[in-house]
Amino acid sequence: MLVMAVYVVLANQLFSPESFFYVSSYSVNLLGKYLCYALLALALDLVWGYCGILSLGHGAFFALGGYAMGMYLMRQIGDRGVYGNPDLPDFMVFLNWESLPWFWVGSDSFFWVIAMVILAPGILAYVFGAMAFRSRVSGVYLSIMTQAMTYALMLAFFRNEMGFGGNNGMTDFKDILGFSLQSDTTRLVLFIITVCVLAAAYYVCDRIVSSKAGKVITAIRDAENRVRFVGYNSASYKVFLFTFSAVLAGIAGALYVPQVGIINPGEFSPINSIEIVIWVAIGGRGTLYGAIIGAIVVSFAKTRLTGIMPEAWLFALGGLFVLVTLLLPKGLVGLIDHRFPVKRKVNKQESAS
Amino acid sequence: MFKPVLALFFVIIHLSIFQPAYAQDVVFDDIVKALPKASFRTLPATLDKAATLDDERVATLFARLLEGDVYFHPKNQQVMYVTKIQGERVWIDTLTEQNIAQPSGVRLRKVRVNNRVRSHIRQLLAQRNLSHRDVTVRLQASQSLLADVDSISTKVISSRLEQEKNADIIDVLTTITALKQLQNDDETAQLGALETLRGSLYPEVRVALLSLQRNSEVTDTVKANVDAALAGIEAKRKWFGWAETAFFGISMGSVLLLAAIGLSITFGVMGVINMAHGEMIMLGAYTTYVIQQAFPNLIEYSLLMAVPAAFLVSGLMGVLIERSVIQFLKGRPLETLLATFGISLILQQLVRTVFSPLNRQVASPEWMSGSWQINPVFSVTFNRLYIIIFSLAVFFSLLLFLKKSSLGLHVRAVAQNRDMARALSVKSNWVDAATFGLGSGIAGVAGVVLSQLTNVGPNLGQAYIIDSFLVVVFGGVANLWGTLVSAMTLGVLNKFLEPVTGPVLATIIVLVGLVLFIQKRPMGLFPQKGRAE
Amino acid sequence: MKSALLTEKNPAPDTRHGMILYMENVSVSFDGFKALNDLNLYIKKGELRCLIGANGAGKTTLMDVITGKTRPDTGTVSYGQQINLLQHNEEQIARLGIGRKFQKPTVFEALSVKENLYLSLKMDKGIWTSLWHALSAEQRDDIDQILHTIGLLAMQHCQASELSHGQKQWLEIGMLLAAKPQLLLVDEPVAGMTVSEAERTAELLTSLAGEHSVVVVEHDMGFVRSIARTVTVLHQGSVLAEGTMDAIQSHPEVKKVYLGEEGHD
Amino acid sequence: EEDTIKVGVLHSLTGTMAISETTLKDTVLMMVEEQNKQGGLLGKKLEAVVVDPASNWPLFAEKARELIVQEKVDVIFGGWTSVSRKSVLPVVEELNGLLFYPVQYEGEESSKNVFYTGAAPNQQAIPAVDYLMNDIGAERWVLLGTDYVYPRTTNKILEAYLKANGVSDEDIMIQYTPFGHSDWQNIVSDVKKFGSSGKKTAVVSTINGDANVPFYKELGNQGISAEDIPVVAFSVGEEELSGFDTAPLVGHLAAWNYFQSIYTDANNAFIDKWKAFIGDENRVTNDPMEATYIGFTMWAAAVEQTGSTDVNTVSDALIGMAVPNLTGGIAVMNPNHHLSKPVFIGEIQDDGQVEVVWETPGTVRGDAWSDFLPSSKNLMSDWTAPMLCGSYDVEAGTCTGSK
Amino acid sequence: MINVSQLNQRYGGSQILWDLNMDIAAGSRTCIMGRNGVGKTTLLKCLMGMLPAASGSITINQQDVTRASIESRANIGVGYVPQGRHIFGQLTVEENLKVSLNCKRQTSRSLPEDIFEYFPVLKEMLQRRGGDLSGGQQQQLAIARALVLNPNMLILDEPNEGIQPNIVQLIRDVLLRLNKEKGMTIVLVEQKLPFARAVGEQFYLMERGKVVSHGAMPELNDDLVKQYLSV
Ligand SMILES: Nc1ncnc2c1ncn2[C@@H]1O[C@H](COP(=O)(O)OP(=O)(O)OP(=O)(O)O)[C@@H](O)[C@H]1O
Ligand SMILES: Nc1ncnc2c1ncn2[C@@H]1O[C@H](COP(=O)(O)OP(=O)(O)OP(=O)(O)O)[C@@H](O)[C@H]1O
Ligand SMILES: CC(C)C[C@H](N)C(=O)O
Ligand SMILES: [Mg+2]
Ligand SMILES: [Mg+2]
Repeated sequence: MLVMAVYVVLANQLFSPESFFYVSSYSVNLLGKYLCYALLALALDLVWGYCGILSLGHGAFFALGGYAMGMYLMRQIGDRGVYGNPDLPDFMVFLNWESLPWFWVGSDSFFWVIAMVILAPGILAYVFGAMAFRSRVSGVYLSIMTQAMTYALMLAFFRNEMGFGGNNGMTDFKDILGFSLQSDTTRLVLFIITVCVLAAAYYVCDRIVSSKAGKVITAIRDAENRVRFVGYNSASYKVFLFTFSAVLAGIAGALYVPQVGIINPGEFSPINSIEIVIWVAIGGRGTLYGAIIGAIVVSFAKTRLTGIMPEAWLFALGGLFVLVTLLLPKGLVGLIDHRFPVKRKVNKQESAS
Repeated sequence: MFKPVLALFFVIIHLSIFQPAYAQDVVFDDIVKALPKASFRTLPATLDKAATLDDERVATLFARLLEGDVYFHPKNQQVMYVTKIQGERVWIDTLTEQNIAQPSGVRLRKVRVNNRVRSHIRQLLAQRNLSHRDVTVRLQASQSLLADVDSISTKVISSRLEQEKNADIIDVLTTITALKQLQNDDETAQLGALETLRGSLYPEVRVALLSLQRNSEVTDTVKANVDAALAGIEAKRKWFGWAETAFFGISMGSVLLLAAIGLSITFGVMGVINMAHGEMIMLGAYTTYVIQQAFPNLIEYSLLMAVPAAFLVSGLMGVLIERSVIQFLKGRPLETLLATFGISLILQQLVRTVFSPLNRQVASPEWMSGSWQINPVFSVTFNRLYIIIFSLAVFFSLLLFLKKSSLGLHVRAVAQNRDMARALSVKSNWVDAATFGLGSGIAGVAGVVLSQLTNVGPNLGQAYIIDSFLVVVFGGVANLWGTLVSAMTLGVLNKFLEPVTGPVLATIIVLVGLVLFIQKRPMGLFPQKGRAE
Repeated sequence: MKSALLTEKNPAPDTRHGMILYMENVSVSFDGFKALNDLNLYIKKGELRCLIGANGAGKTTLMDVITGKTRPDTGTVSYGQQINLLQHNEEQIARLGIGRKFQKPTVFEALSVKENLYLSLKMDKGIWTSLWHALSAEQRDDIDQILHTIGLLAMQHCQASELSHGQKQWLEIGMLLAAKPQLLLVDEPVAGMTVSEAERTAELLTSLAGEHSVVVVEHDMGFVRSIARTVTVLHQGSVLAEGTMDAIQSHPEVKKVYLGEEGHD
Repeated sequence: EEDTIKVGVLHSLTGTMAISETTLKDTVLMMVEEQNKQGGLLGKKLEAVVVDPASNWPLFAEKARELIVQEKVDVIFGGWTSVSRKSVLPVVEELNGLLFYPVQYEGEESSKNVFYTGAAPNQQAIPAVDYLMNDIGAERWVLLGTDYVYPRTTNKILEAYLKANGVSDEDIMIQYTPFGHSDWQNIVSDVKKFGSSGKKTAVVSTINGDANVPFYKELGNQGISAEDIPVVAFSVGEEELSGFDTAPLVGHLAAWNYFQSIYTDANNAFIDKWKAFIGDENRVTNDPMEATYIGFTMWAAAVEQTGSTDVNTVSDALIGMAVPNLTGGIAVMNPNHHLSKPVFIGEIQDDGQVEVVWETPGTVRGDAWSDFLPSSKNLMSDWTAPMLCGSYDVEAGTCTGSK
Repeated sequence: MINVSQLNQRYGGSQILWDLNMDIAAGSRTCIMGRNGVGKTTLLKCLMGMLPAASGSITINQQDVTRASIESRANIGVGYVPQGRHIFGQLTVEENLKVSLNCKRQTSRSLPEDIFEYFPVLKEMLQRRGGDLSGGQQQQLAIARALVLNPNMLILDEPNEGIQPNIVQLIRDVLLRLNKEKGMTIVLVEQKLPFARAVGEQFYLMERGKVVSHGAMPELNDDLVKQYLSV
């Protein structure tokens, strides 16, 4: 369904600029950003909706993926930075760094970056998850620890000594793989890639949740202890899912950065992660497409409202959150299901966390 | 600090109004005449001259200058004091010290003083005040002389010492004498002085000793004695340094406690993931602001009024939220996160709309300001001290209330099994509303306290929400004692780390430590025990 | 990680001496209260053993110890001769072939009846297998067979949360059957069942014995009598008596602390 | 619709920065209203397009794009934090927009499409240190800041400057805190100890935003008065002070290019206009407002002068444009897109106003590239032909980076 | 005392109770029986107000309570011992018992002594957490907890599930005593015939959400048992 809509957008891109169907590259850019959010929401829904792991730190994985990409884009600037230093990014030059710190090594290779986009969030999630799930941290304890994690990372990345540009983060990217980021074609291609990645991720997630492992995961959500007594190592299922989800989030971040042109520690802020949860909840937890719809609807509302009613949009957005919770316990997809009762497994006992 | 000084000058003003003019008037006149033309550089010299006069009006002039109350007429150069007496603006001529009419048609120019001039005046006043009849004024005067022992002669000090009864002042004065003696090149005098100064904690003493240590001209005996004295001082300083850090930690802990304690009820006991908790704190802080606006003359009592008021405001808001939203989310704890997040956005924006996005100014009452100087290197700020006491008081009254009232039991029963509790005749609706109100009300009270420490603005709540959740969870959800211990632990840990690592790293280390700690105790410091079912 | 993600080879218990479970000198205490007190218990291979004892005697705790939910303070628990159960955690113990039905029926509420059984099937439980697994015809038959046995064939697509208490009891028994464990620990299987349903359960459990070893905890004396060969009576955390049903019923101490009037009939 | 000139306003109205930025939005609205009363520009009315980037940096970029592409605004006034500017920068450069940035910042930037009307470090930090050193006689220095680029850069510059003036390492203490730091007990106590060595000590504060209130409160409570250890701040102005209980602050210092208390006719008129516009007698004015005022006035003059709103035309006309300051004297837009402005040091009064105690004799030319940083001491910026370069390396004779 | 007429109840799509009628006299002892899943628990929950009735009416003590809240039924004097006991696991035994104190029905501040007379174990365990008790102990606690409310009617859902024989006898005796000494109405859901026969005066047999037979206990013959209680 979503993929369809996206195809339409693509086709329209090829229409004449003045035609009714024309979609400006501004909108394409915006849509690309929404789809990154959608991918992020999908990742969170996988762990929260299906496994009951309420991560309040998924923004961290997103940001890590983003930073990995940002580092690459930074290196792509080369000597076109303000100081014209061919090796060092500007912020290092003016803080008198002599040479690239070790963790920047390799950041000029695109393949290395792809690896980092996957490894950085993946390893963090694996280490964090392996520790937490094996020692059976769960429920709010886990949620708050993920929050502490992203909060700590935020503070760390704010520090200029970290070598990631401090508060200002990284901006002023010029090109990616030699293609100028300013050009509409590059943007369109990025958008198409985002669509494809999202579609692929959706497919994989769908396969996971409908596989036997998906059933185990759902069972873990509702009665983790019982799952153990049946012989499943619930911790490793959770670690797997958490890591996979983090990698998805990282990829979303990597796609996001070239499209918005900035990455900075603000992405680590706990509020951002809570927003992801909000998207999923608004859309409908425990349904993959719900998460996607939620992310797009909320982001779109934000874009429009901050433009239309700059001083009162928080009332509207806050009100939306309250109303959706009160009136649509299953989120927006509840509305859709209600209208078009599609054949779908009902997940009644969703209150378990 | 200079309150008593000031009070005295009011007395002087009144006394001097009817007094006949002195013979030296000419001189005082000259000084006053010089004021409009004086610059920051020339002013001190002029004032030095004034200080030598035996004229009561000099003291008034000095006090007024300190307050920044001295103006002059741009045309006729008349110098006058513009001040408020009992809320009324008055104009007083400097020479006659009589009230005059408000000069019309001109904007008065100010006799500007800067920090340097002010501290110069204070130094001059100190010398005058050494024989003041008020003990506190005398003590203060003598203490400010410590910073600049050269400005006073040994003779004056020793004659003062003969008359002085107060032990503290005697201590300061002997220290001053000893410091003066140290400057002698005479070995015996120096040794004698060192004897007196041993163990003294005044920073000036340490500075003097340090410079003596560097001085190559002193004899070896003196040097050895200086070393010993310094070592003793350093040891003491270190000890008090620890005490100070501990105090800082506890005080930070009590702020955390206060911020978190309401949440430990709404979230810990009731299970509502209350993202609007911070905004309840914020409402409490704004209540303080409103109270201060409503009763501008009662600033001293404003906090006492604000505590119940904030409890009511936030509490009622809590009840409202519970009745209008949360009650419909029973059994869906995760959804409360979404709804309360929405509410928190609305409340923030509401405050921005009503009170503007700017921070609001909340004054600190006099009794909350300043510090209790236990010794020259260790003092305890009053506001922190009261806050520690207050937060513990809130904590224990809450504990007692939950223990003694049936509400405590009912909340927990409802939280665990709503239907069953209702089947036992518990009015769950009422209990929910009351509990949420209670938790929110306490958050409001925390807001009153925070208004004394930090900004009162729309973002106030956001700044505390994460810490609050951390504290509650670290302590073990639904365990009030856990909240206490966890708040204190986090506070103290942070403050002991900070000097070593700097505040940024300290926070990061504490957070990482927390994440690791939870691995050892997956249910917080004080987990709920029992068969997991 | 590897062992968890990939297939794990589970050793079979060494039962050459005819015993499948050894519990020796096991003590468990909670906040100073001794739930199990120096308990010794041996279960033979293929045996059907009934465990009775007053409420709070420690029967459930005993099962907790065997299945790894509770760690004993002292004592040894071994599965066959060689496998020290105390070194394994819940999921490993389950994979070793010890299945358990809980006193309070616990099923996966969000899954359908059929899925509940599917998850319980005896097979590799690693995540890697789970991701790619599809039901074989054989497994399908197995599940149908079990659904039939537990009388939930008609409800197989219902969500487990919709079952009544008794139906959940049945489903849990079904899950136990699906896992094909060597040792079954069954905690109060007939609670909440009608007399005739209890009879069916009795039949089922007796038919399982022989090939499997079964430990049943039950308070329904009629039920116990109908299945029991050896009965062990627990009291205050240790074994009070052991023997045939008749012997137990006339045991004066047992009568006093447990049976009450029932001993007389 | 076609015959209005659109002015984009890109200031956060929600989120953490709303505290500061809302005022600037109102200032622009006031200026627009004012201009329209005088008949607008080029015979067209001005229309302000307000959007809310919500203190969210990527959103700044998105909104900037929206303003330029969708709303087709001719100029944008916006930004407060440097990171918001950095986020917007590529967008305005790509779409050839025009941005006026009205807040003091760390320098080290010069873009063809941005005009910087706030202070560069040499227009605030260096004069302040000069004052403390020469007039107050400070010998020991505490550089306190929030841990991010502006304080770090400023402190780097100051450190270099202090050392160049013979201050030794042990007489400099540097401490950074996280954003919104609220517990200053340790640090203030350390400052107190650092200051009790007998040498006159001063604190240079680049503490940002909300962290200031708890900082000054703690200073007051621990009994550090301005006479003992003066604190000079670069981010505390009248507006921030209106949210403080000023009692503990009296005598501490602030360094800016504008103070409300400065008595000139232009300033009095501006203050009156502002109070009337906002409908609140107690509202204050501050430096970034003046910077907005100057920026707006210059832009309007440039449009009027060239008869066009075309970015390139207007930009060219802006260079060399002179507009009277509110505090007297003339602000001039330099070829490096930074202003020449006077610098004032003031002492905070108990009514929340700041009394000037020192000022530079003339105006100071804003320096995009600091002379005290090794990386930028050879750089200069000049957006007039023939150089047309944001960072020109004088030694190498090449233009690096953005052109 | 309790009148149920034409009661219908459904969970989402599936109807559980069908036009159910039932009359229970004050002071009587009634036993409701039926196979697993016929709707006994559902019926009791409807009586208690924990599940809303789709249609029909419920009257208790001449008050129409069809739409009344749970607590109002408790206030009328209905004590409830649910299936599965539903002990407050994190509260101590004492706290579990005290929940209903200080409420509208029971304004006393201290526990009545007689509950410890009925169930002496509880006295020893006052400070233990409810969740830590063994099944049988919890059952006793659940009954005692309902008694603290001072009810005039006790509704019990399979109170013998998992209870040791001598306690089953104890519960039986307690129920009979309560009925005799205090005139308490007893409504019991029970699967086990001996117990049902011992406690009940009259019986209701349920099948698929309907009452299929009722009468005095002696009328419950083997045919009925075979037809409605065996598999
Ligand atoms: N986690 C725990 N903490 C404290 N006490 C416990 C805990 N678990 C069990 N107990 C106590 O240990 C004793 C034994 O409990 P257990 O559940 O094993 O009894 P049981 O024999 O299964 O009883 P029943 O027949 O009633 O189910 C009980 O008195 C119980 O209160
Ligand atoms: N939450 C629910 N949603 C849907 N159906 C339900 C739900 N709870 C129970 N049911 C169905 O309602 C029917 C009646 O259940 P109920 O619990 O009343 O049975 P019962 O007679 O008490 O059985 P038991 O003797 O096993 O306790 C059952 O068939 C069950 O499947
Ligand atoms: C000092 C601050 C108020 C503004 C500054 N431009 C910054 O970097 O954020
Ligand atoms: Mg048991
Ligand atoms: Mg039932």
